[in-house]
Amino acid sequence: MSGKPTERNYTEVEFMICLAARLIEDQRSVFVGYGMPQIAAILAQKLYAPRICQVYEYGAIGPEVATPFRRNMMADARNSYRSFAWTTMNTMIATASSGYIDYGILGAAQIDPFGNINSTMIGKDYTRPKLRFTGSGGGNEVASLCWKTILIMEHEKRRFLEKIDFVTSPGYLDGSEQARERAGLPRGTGPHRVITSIALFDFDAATRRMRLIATREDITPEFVVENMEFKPLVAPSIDRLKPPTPDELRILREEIDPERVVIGRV
Amino acid sequence: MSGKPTERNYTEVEFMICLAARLIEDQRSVFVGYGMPQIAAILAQKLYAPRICQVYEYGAIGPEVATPFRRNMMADARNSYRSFAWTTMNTMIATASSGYIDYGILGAAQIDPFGNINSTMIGKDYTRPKLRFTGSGGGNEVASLCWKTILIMEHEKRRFLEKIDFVTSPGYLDGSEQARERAGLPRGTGPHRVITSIALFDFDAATRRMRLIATREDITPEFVVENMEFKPLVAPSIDRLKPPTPDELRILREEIDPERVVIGRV
Amino acid sequence: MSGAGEVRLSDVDAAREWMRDNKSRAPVDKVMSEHEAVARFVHDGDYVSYDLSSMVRGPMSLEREIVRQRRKNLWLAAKFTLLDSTLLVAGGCVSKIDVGFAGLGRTLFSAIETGKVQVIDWSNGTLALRHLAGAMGVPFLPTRALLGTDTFKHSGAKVVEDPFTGKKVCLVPAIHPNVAIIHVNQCDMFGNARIFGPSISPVETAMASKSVIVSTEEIITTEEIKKNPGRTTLPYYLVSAVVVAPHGAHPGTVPGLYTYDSGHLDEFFSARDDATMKKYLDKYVYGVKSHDEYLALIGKEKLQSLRENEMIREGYSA
Amino acid sequence: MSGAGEVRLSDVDAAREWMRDNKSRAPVDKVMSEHEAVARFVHDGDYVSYDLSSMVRGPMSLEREIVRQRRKNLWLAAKFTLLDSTLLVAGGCVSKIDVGFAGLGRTLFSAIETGKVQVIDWSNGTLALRHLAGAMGVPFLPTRALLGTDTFKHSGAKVVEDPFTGKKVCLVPAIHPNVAIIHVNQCDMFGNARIFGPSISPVETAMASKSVIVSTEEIITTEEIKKNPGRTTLPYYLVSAVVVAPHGAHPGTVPGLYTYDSGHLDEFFSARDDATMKKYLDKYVYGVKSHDEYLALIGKEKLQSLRENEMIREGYSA
Repeated sequence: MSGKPTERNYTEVEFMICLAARLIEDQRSVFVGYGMPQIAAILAQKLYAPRICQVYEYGAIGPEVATPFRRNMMADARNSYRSFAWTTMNTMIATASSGYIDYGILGAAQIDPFGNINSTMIGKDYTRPKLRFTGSGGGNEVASLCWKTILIMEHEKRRFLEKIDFVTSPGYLDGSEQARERAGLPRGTGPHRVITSIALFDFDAATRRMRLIATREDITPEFVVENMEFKPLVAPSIDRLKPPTPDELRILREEIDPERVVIGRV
Repeated sequence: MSGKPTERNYTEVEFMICLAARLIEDQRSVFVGYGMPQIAAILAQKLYAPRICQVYEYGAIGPEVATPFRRNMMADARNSYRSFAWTTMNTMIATASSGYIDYGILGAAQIDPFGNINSTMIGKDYTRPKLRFTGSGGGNEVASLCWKTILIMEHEKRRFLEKIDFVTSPGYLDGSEQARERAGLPRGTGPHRVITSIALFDFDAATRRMRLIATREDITPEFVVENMEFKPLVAPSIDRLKPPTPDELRILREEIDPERVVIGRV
Repeated sequence: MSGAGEVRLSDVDAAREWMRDNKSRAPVDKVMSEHEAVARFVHDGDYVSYDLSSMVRGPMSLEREIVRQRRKNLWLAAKFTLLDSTLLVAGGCVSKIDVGFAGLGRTLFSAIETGKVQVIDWSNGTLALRHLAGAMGVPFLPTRALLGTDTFKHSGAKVVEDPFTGKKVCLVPAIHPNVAIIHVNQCDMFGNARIFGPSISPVETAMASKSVIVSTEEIITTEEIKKNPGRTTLPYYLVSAVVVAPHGAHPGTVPGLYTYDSGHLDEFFSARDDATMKKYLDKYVYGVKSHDEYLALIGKEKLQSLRENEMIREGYSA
Repeated sequence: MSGAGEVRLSDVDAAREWMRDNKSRAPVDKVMSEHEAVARFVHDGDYVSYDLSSMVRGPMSLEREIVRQRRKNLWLAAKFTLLDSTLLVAGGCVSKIDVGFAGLGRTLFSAIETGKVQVIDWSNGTLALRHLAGAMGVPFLPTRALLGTDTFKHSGAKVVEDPFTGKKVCLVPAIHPNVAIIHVNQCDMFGNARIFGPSISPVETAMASKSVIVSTEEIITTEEIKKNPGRTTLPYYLVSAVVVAPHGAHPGTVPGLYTYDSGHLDEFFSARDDATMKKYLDKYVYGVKSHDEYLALIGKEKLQSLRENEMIREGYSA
């Protein structure tokens, strides 16, 4: 094993989606963010967790999302298909706020060692950003109110920063003990896992810092850490993450995203 | 005219209901309280104000209430018949709070010179009331949040008190200028008319005290005032209130309350 | 400025943890008898909330079961109530009532006048709002009602200055009832429930409550629920138990389905002293073992006529 | 502790008075053209709110009309948005955006990066909550989100201590938009409107807003409304104008009725520079005089195929 990625029969996006799908526990509620998280939730429900209850900020509770999925689309009839209930945004935020949502899944542009994420802007001047993104969307509520947040990030060095340009949605804030609780955020919540295109992280219970716990099977821990500006903790034993299975790839490519607009092509 | 009531072909309850029905402006929204106000609103809509929008705390917006009316009943299918919308209590209170409800109509057990009303208890010890009533119900919200409140009271001396035992729902509080606004109640709201079994009152703009403006045509102003423990202001000219018309009585007795459970018998 | 009333204060974080650990997101069969549901989910000392009233779509079969199982020291949220609080007080189940609308009946008012039952006055609207606060997972919500009145003074609300405009505003604390009992038109085995018609605060009450017993006029399939998600009032994970209870609101009405039992209501209302009320309870509550036996006592013919006499149907179906 | 963001503060009492005096409870015919509705109810400098997004049941025909009438200096509530803000920014109509989700499109992000458009960051949830506060007639509502983040620092929210438990909680101020534009499935001439399917906050937005323009796929009778009041989303007195706009959400979808126009969306998204965007606007907005002309430009055949290609119908009818 060279440490560098080898030839693959899957894309990095496919890898992230499959990894996320495997982490979703069945018979739990999952607040699904825009983009990749939507595809991960669909895949999970089709393959591993048929009885998860997906919830969306636009008011759908428990849909069995119909496919194919169209990029940038949320809230259409396919997204809302066979729901248990159709409600509204304030109801969904209330549902998360009052403790009913087990998981949240979000993407982001930047992350810091304590799992704080940026999806707002790059640059130092808020009024003249170098690069502007969408902003929080429902992400701030998801990261604040769901019990466990799963984050999905492309593994690029510039995305893993000691200090991010803008904290859009909260991780463990400054990492001090009970920093979230002291800020007023609900007790016992916070980032749970970070999924990247080559690795998986959790958060150390004592320090609340990101900790490498597994790598894609063709990647070494050293390679992972080299490709991050901040240095994460590294677990004593590192698991190896299996590549997407033929089943996962078939469903992704044939049912969910046949035009490969999101998942890309190898 | 003797000053004392003469023989009548209608009951005092019928009189109060008819008077209330005539005061309801068409094409306005009316938050209807429990009991007599319900019947007044039905009569008004059948006879004078076909396009009022009745609203009820239990969530009905704009029903054309089906008759007959059953005493003590609110929220059944007749009450909700042919509504524009069916919602919930928090929605209705929000609707009043955000300024959409023109009138509220309420009954009460006691009233003071500033239109504060008691529907909670008689006695000096809150924990051991001499007589306990239902409490606010939706009355506090109606009297706080609707633009103009119309109150319906049986005309008995003991009900018109300088100081009532319990302020359930707000009138002009201590009567001082902007007392309601200073307490935090919405600007420009307050009691509008008090209907009794023999008279009609408004509230003096300068002092916010109840002011006699009309009496039942067989009743003198002196008789009205004698039968109140506190002494209301008296308008320079007192109108005479017509008895229930044959049309009003026919609808009340034949359509709305054929068993005369609420309106009683002469 | 604070009202003096005792508040069943609840911590929003503790309530969240309860919802996480005790109200599962697993879609499992929750159908059980009213006996089992009340035995499992209603305990002495509980704070209890119901939706609508004994006269209209009230959870009467569950209220009778609570009396039958002789629960004690309940604290009621009487946010829109008619006979409910009277029945539960007559059954000796109640020690405190947060009033909205206390309800009707001499039994109830006597119990308050003699101090047997303690009341804390609020209003229908502020009690509904306290449930909404619980449902939103926030410690309080603001309102422009209650202000300036004795109702405020005896409530557990507070007056503060709005930090944005400096105006006074009233804050009411969140409530998280131990148990809510809600009667619905239709429900599937998981607890996805449909209510047809207007209502008080079924969603807020179910979301805020630590346990929720739904009694339903009929069970429908989850397939039906999924074909018309816009008609679902309560999603399944809010619900702890599903009890099949046709005519469960008797002697009240379920709008569009059956009218109220006028004679029975008069019988209840005429019980103005303890002895008469005891007779009523002996006959209709203690004298039967279950809602099925109660319905047999009322009689098929009567129940059928109540269905036939509900003249309005429009709007009360999916 | 206060966020630094500029807030379109509104006084709840002034808003109440506006609702009393300008949104009549008289049930009158409010049907008018989109030209008249926008001319009468959308003014330069207005705070504008819409429901759902350009991709799904968005008020696209009204947004195009706003661009066509060249409104300036609008302040948008982008609480769940996709192309909406981009389109209005491209049309030169916008000076400020309360973000939620800013939307998609290089045009928009460039305008923010160059300072042509000022943003104030919130979140989708807190913007929806600000509309709920407006709808409830209260000056603020509490939330446990935003806390601890830069999103809070740049918002106009405040952090206070909950007076009941001492915990920190975030307060967001009420918003009363000058005008809301909402696309619905069905509406009567008075403005009683039905939405089928999930949504963001149509009721809160309509209640909080000083004027409300509803565009509707079809007009139905008030008789139909009254037969099924449980299906009414907006009661008539919330609505200022009713505009008949079949395919009004094009190029987006109205779930259950027609699917999105994939090719048209790609055309819009591919307009990544001012010149291409100008071409798009010239063709689809300035180049037509009305929504009818726009539909003619899109073509009957295309519109028909969008209807046929919406495969899911269940749940999207009364």
